[in-house]
Amino acid sequence: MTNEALIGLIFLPLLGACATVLPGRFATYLGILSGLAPLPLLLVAVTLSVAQNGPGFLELGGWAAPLGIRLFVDPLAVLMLWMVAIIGGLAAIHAWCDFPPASPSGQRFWPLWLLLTSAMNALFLSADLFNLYVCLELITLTAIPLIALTGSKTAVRAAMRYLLLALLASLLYLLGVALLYNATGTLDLYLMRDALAAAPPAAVVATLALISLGLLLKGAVFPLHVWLPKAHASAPGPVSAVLSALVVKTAIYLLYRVWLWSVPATVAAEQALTLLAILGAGALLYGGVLALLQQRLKLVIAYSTVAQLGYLLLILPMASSGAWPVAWQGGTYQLLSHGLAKAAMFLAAANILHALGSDRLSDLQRLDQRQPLSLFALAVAGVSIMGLPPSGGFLAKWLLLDAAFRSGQWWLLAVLVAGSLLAAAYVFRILAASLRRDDPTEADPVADTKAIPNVQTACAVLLALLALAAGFAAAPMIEFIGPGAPGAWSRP
Amino acid sequence: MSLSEVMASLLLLSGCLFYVAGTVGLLRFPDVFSRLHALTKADNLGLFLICTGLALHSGSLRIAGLLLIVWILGLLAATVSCHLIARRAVRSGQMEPPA
Amino acid sequence: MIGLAMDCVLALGIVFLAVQTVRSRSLFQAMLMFIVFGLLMSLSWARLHAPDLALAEAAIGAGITGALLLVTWRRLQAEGHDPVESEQSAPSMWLTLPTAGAASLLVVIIGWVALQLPAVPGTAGELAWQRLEEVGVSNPVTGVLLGFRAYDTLLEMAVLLAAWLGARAVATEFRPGALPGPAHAEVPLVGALLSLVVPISILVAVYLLQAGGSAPGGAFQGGAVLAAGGVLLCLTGRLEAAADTSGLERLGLILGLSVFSLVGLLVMAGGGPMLALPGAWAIYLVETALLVSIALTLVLLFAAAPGLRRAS
Amino acid sequence: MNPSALIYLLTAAIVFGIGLHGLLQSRQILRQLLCINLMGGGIFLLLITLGGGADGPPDPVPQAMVLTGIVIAVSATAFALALLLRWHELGDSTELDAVANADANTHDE
Amino acid sequence: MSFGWQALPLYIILVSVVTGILVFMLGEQRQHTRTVLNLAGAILKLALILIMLLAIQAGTTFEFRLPLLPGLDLLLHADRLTMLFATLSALLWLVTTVYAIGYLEQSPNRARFFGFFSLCVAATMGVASAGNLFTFFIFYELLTLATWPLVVHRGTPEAFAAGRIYLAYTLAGGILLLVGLIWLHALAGAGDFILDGSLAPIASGNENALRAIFVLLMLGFGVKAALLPLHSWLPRAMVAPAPVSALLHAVAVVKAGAFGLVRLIQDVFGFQLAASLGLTDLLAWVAGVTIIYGSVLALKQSDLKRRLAYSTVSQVSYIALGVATGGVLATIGGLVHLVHQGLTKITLFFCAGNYAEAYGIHKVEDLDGLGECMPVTSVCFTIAALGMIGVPPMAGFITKWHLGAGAMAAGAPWVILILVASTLLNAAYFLPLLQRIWFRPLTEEIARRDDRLGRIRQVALIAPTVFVAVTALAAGLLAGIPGSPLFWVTRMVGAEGP
Repeated sequence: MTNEALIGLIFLPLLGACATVLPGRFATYLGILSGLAPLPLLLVAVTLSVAQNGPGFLELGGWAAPLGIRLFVDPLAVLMLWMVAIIGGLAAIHAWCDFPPASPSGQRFWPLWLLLTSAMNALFLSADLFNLYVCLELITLTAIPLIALTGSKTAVRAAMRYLLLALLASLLYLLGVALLYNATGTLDLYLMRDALAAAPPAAVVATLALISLGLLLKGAVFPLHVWLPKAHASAPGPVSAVLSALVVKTAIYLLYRVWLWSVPATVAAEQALTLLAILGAGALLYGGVLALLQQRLKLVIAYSTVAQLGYLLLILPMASSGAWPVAWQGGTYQLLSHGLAKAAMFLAAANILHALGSDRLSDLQRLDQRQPLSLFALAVAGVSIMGLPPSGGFLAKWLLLDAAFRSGQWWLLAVLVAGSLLAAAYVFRILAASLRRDDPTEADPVADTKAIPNVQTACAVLLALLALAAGFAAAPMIEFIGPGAPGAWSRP
Repeated sequence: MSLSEVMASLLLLSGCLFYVAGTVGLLRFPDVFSRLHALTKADNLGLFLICTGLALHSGSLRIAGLLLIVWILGLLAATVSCHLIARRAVRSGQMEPPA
Repeated sequence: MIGLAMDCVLALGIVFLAVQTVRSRSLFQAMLMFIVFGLLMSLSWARLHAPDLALAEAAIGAGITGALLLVTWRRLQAEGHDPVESEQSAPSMWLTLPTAGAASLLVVIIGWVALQLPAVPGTAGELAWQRLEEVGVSNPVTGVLLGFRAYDTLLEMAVLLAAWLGARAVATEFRPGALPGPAHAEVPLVGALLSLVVPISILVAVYLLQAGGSAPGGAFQGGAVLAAGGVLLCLTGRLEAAADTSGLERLGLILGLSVFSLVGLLVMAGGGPMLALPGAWAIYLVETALLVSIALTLVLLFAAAPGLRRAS
Repeated sequence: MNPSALIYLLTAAIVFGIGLHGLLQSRQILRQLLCINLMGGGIFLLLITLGGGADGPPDPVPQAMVLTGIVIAVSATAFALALLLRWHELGDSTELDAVANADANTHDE
Repeated sequence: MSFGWQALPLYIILVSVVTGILVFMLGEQRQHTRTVLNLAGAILKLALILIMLLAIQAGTTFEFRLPLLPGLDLLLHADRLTMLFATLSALLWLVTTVYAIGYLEQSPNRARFFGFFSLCVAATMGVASAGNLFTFFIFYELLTLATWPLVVHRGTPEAFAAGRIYLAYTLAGGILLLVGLIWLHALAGAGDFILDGSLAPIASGNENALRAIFVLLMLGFGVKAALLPLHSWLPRAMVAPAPVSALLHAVAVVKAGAFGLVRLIQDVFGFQLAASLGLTDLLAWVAGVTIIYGSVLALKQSDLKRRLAYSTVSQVSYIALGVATGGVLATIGGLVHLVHQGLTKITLFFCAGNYAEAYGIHKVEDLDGLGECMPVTSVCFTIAALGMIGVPPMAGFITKWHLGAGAMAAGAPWVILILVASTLLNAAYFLPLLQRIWFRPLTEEIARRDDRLGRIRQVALIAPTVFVAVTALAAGLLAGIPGSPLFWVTRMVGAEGP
């Protein structure tokens, strides 16, 4: 049953995309619904199975690795899949209003959206380095048209820049994969550890550096983040949400897989992981400062993504310390709560942009009367981004700080603290801008505000509430996530 | 070295010679038409010679047939493309030789 | 010895063309250099005993990519974007030196790593040779593409579909004159050539498809050859841009991906493993569907129009 | 190692490097695309050379990878060219630094 | 996790949360429903607290536990200290709500105001009933979040400037608190760490770490409690409307900080451990300096509300001083001041608000002769001012007497000096005000102004003022009878005392 569910997660959206390409309204609706609606149900089955039987493999075509391609499902993958289902699902509902399936814009939007969903699911499940390359390219080639869909100058330019850098990133990754295949004779992520342990460490490190460089570029990790802010800020709302909450995470996810699962401890030495963490620290600080300097809401949120991705790399140097389980839980919880909160923020920002016709911070005043629910979503999600209680972001930050303390990595502690102060600064800057009322005599500001479909508001609010709820329901999820990568089950 | 091999080598060499001549013409001649003139004639012949040489070298009828098809297709493509290039040149007023 | 000399010449040619692609002042020239680069790559595949790749590179890497580049160039010109900008201003030294430095460093790293990392025995490729007959074909590349790593191929079809969807999504509204138009239609020679070449391209495509099981060839090479025929028809005005994608075209675009997936799912529904194609017939079925989709997608990408129709 | 293999290995690395250099220093999008394709070519050559192509029929797995890679490359190129056309209709330059300037100006739009 | 009767502290918090959410959802226009809702929420909460008080007397224990992270629970419980703070806050919230309804009549954005007002009190209740530092921190930060919109309520640039300062201080303080907390967590391991003596076993060998943790936590609480270098947000925040000032100074924010300091000494470290590490002296000194410094600065303020604000800086530190001095009497003095300062200071702010609303008076100079035209408010102001100075038998005297006696008992005679100096300074900045109110003639300009309070607003503003003034008076006059704050505190210290 689990196997069928795993296949369904990848192939339902894929076939749904095919259906939406076909002519006729019916095929479009059928494709969208059958491609997205069953995903949570399938995930329940997968989650139960992983919780009961632990992580597992599925050999495609019945060919065992290293000959064939395997799917691998473990708690981390399940977490990511849930994020695709929930965030992607709510963003899709939000998109339904702006891109009605029967309209020409919908005809362009939905096949790409479904393919993107399928590609992300495929990526989170794949255990094969080259297959992951194909998944990465599929994500690139579906996400970028979605950015450029509006056809605005900024969007097309941002998309072009993103495309060129993403292709470069893929090539660097592919180069690394080519060298790794030569050294190990396999492309399977979970089979190469022993072969790598036997190979000359320096060469292995150089190869991994190539792969990591590609992934860091795709994941917009400082200082390779240049493409992200404008691409994410100029995309349509639901696309921004999915880009920031999920697409950049795919690269981080792969970094985790490569460094924590497939590389022997001799190679994944403290220095390499610390280097990655230093980049994360740079991202946290630089992204935070730049977010503080932006004049447009969506750019603030986009730079906040640059910053928040930093947290995910900060946990790496603790991999060999006793604090690792805590760090891992913090990292994965950050993955989840940032995804929820950031998606909520982008959807809310899209609503605000739509309602006000502008997302300049100076135009946001009296937002509490003009778009109260969107502001609510923005604020609640902002609380999670800042890492203030009660929110998923707070629990994640608590775990990260706790881990930094236990492992004695004091500099991490300082970075975490500085990062969250910066986050507080830029979030409160948004909130202050939206509570301002420069001219008390001004006529009713609500009058020139466009109405937003209730569904769109509800999507943003719901995601924000989920980010909030993540601050209460952590215990079962963290138990499910378990002790993290280099545990006993990472190489079954 | 058998006679057929010698023959084949000679054919190949002369084919190459024609190709070189065609290429030199392409590079050295002053205008479109004379360049085309050099290229198509010399290269078509060169291709024929090389194909024949290879056919002799292989000693197999099947391969010889394939090479024949190659030559015919090459000939066709060269003819049409040469014609089109020349036509385009005429239309765009490059008929007059340079002073 | 002659082989080695030829390798040297090829290698030098490849490097020279690569340099020219980067360095030549005219962008148009750079494009031509790149197309020739593709052809030389194709030769080097042949030298490296990879005829499947030689075919694919010639048909797709040099052929279709070249056609796409040239037609884009032409469209840019037709839009009135003066190709003057193709003159590349000499980049400043401050940009050139570091990038050159970084690139050379990478070259050294690649070379060094490739030499350092020993090739290990017992690779996936060796296993593939051993278990080839279980797939039901004798060409190992086809065996890997449609047997052992069929999933890659399937997702690759999704990538191709995504490229078309993406190109449509970013395209502006349809203009009838988007294709080069029937400028050469009245030339009698062209008609004669077409009546010969297009049937041949179909023939070759079908041959490549069926040969793929045991000899170099397969759906991708065949599809590209078929696409080349389509490109010719577009170029000569036999096909013209349509304002809408017809239902048949839509079906053709998704045919490969959906037939592949559905066959895989059916196998799974029958109790087998996902994507285990049951025998050579299934492989040919899937490959035929792939061929149709590949050819159609590539032609539509070339046409940069929602759809195509026979010229009136 | 077989001398031909060495030659192709070297070629692969150099082509990749040339592509990277061109990509980083060029301002023309079309040329950057060509460079990306050059880099791809370099990687493909590397894969096959390392797969033993110089000594006989190479490892079929890298061959399949390269074939897949070629198709992906043409897909990406085709999409990039479509985007380029769109770009052209909007702006008046294919140079990325023109974008940087324009973005600096339109930053706050 | 049980949601039964045991979880009453949770419900007391939820009452305010739900009130707040409902108020938000009502929107701006439905004023009467909102008023009813606000009052109903406040009364219900007070009733629940009284019920809980009785139940605790009868021996019931209340506890609500929700696991948030492995080994870390959200723990709400009710001990005597909780009840002291919760009763005070709930009572004052009710009064302040009535006052705010009157005060904000006709002004914009009232839905937002009352919504956050309720959330603020919910957070305060959480702080009061937090069963461990982790829970304490959650509500402490929530308090920051809920207060900020109130500080910037007016939406003016000055309001936002004040809001920025407020956030800078409180969020930085929150981070220090968090770091200290995590350090403590790493050191002491999982578990509820408000447990007297739980740190004693690990103290040996970790003295310096514990000292550092104490300082971090002290700074974290000190920001809200306005301890010396961290106090300057408080006077700036005076731009907010008067009910917010009352909330900040008497009901929620400053009190939460002081309450945290009390918890820190009494429960987290325990007085013995803190004293043996030399930490109580540190806190006592900081508190002493703050008392003098706040008073001196209050003297220099010409703006009435700023003078009151500096007075708060000074007065709140009595609480810390008392707890840090140790011994039964001083502790009683500190804790009882939690109540006394709250009652007295809220009276003063209500009065200041009345002056401002009625005649637009903000400056000290403009108070001349106001006793004539606003006699009730002026009497209340006088009562509270005398209470602050500590004139016997006012509430302030009770505090100071206990502090002084406790200091002598604990062998810290320098505290007496502080008390004397502070009393003199208090007199120096309050008596001139009284003198102006009662013994100066009304200025021409003020006399020409109309009383801008309508009849209804008069009731809504004056009644709460009178109520708190009478309560403050009673707390001092009737300190000896059962049921008075002193009675409660004495029993509490006697039962749990150091």
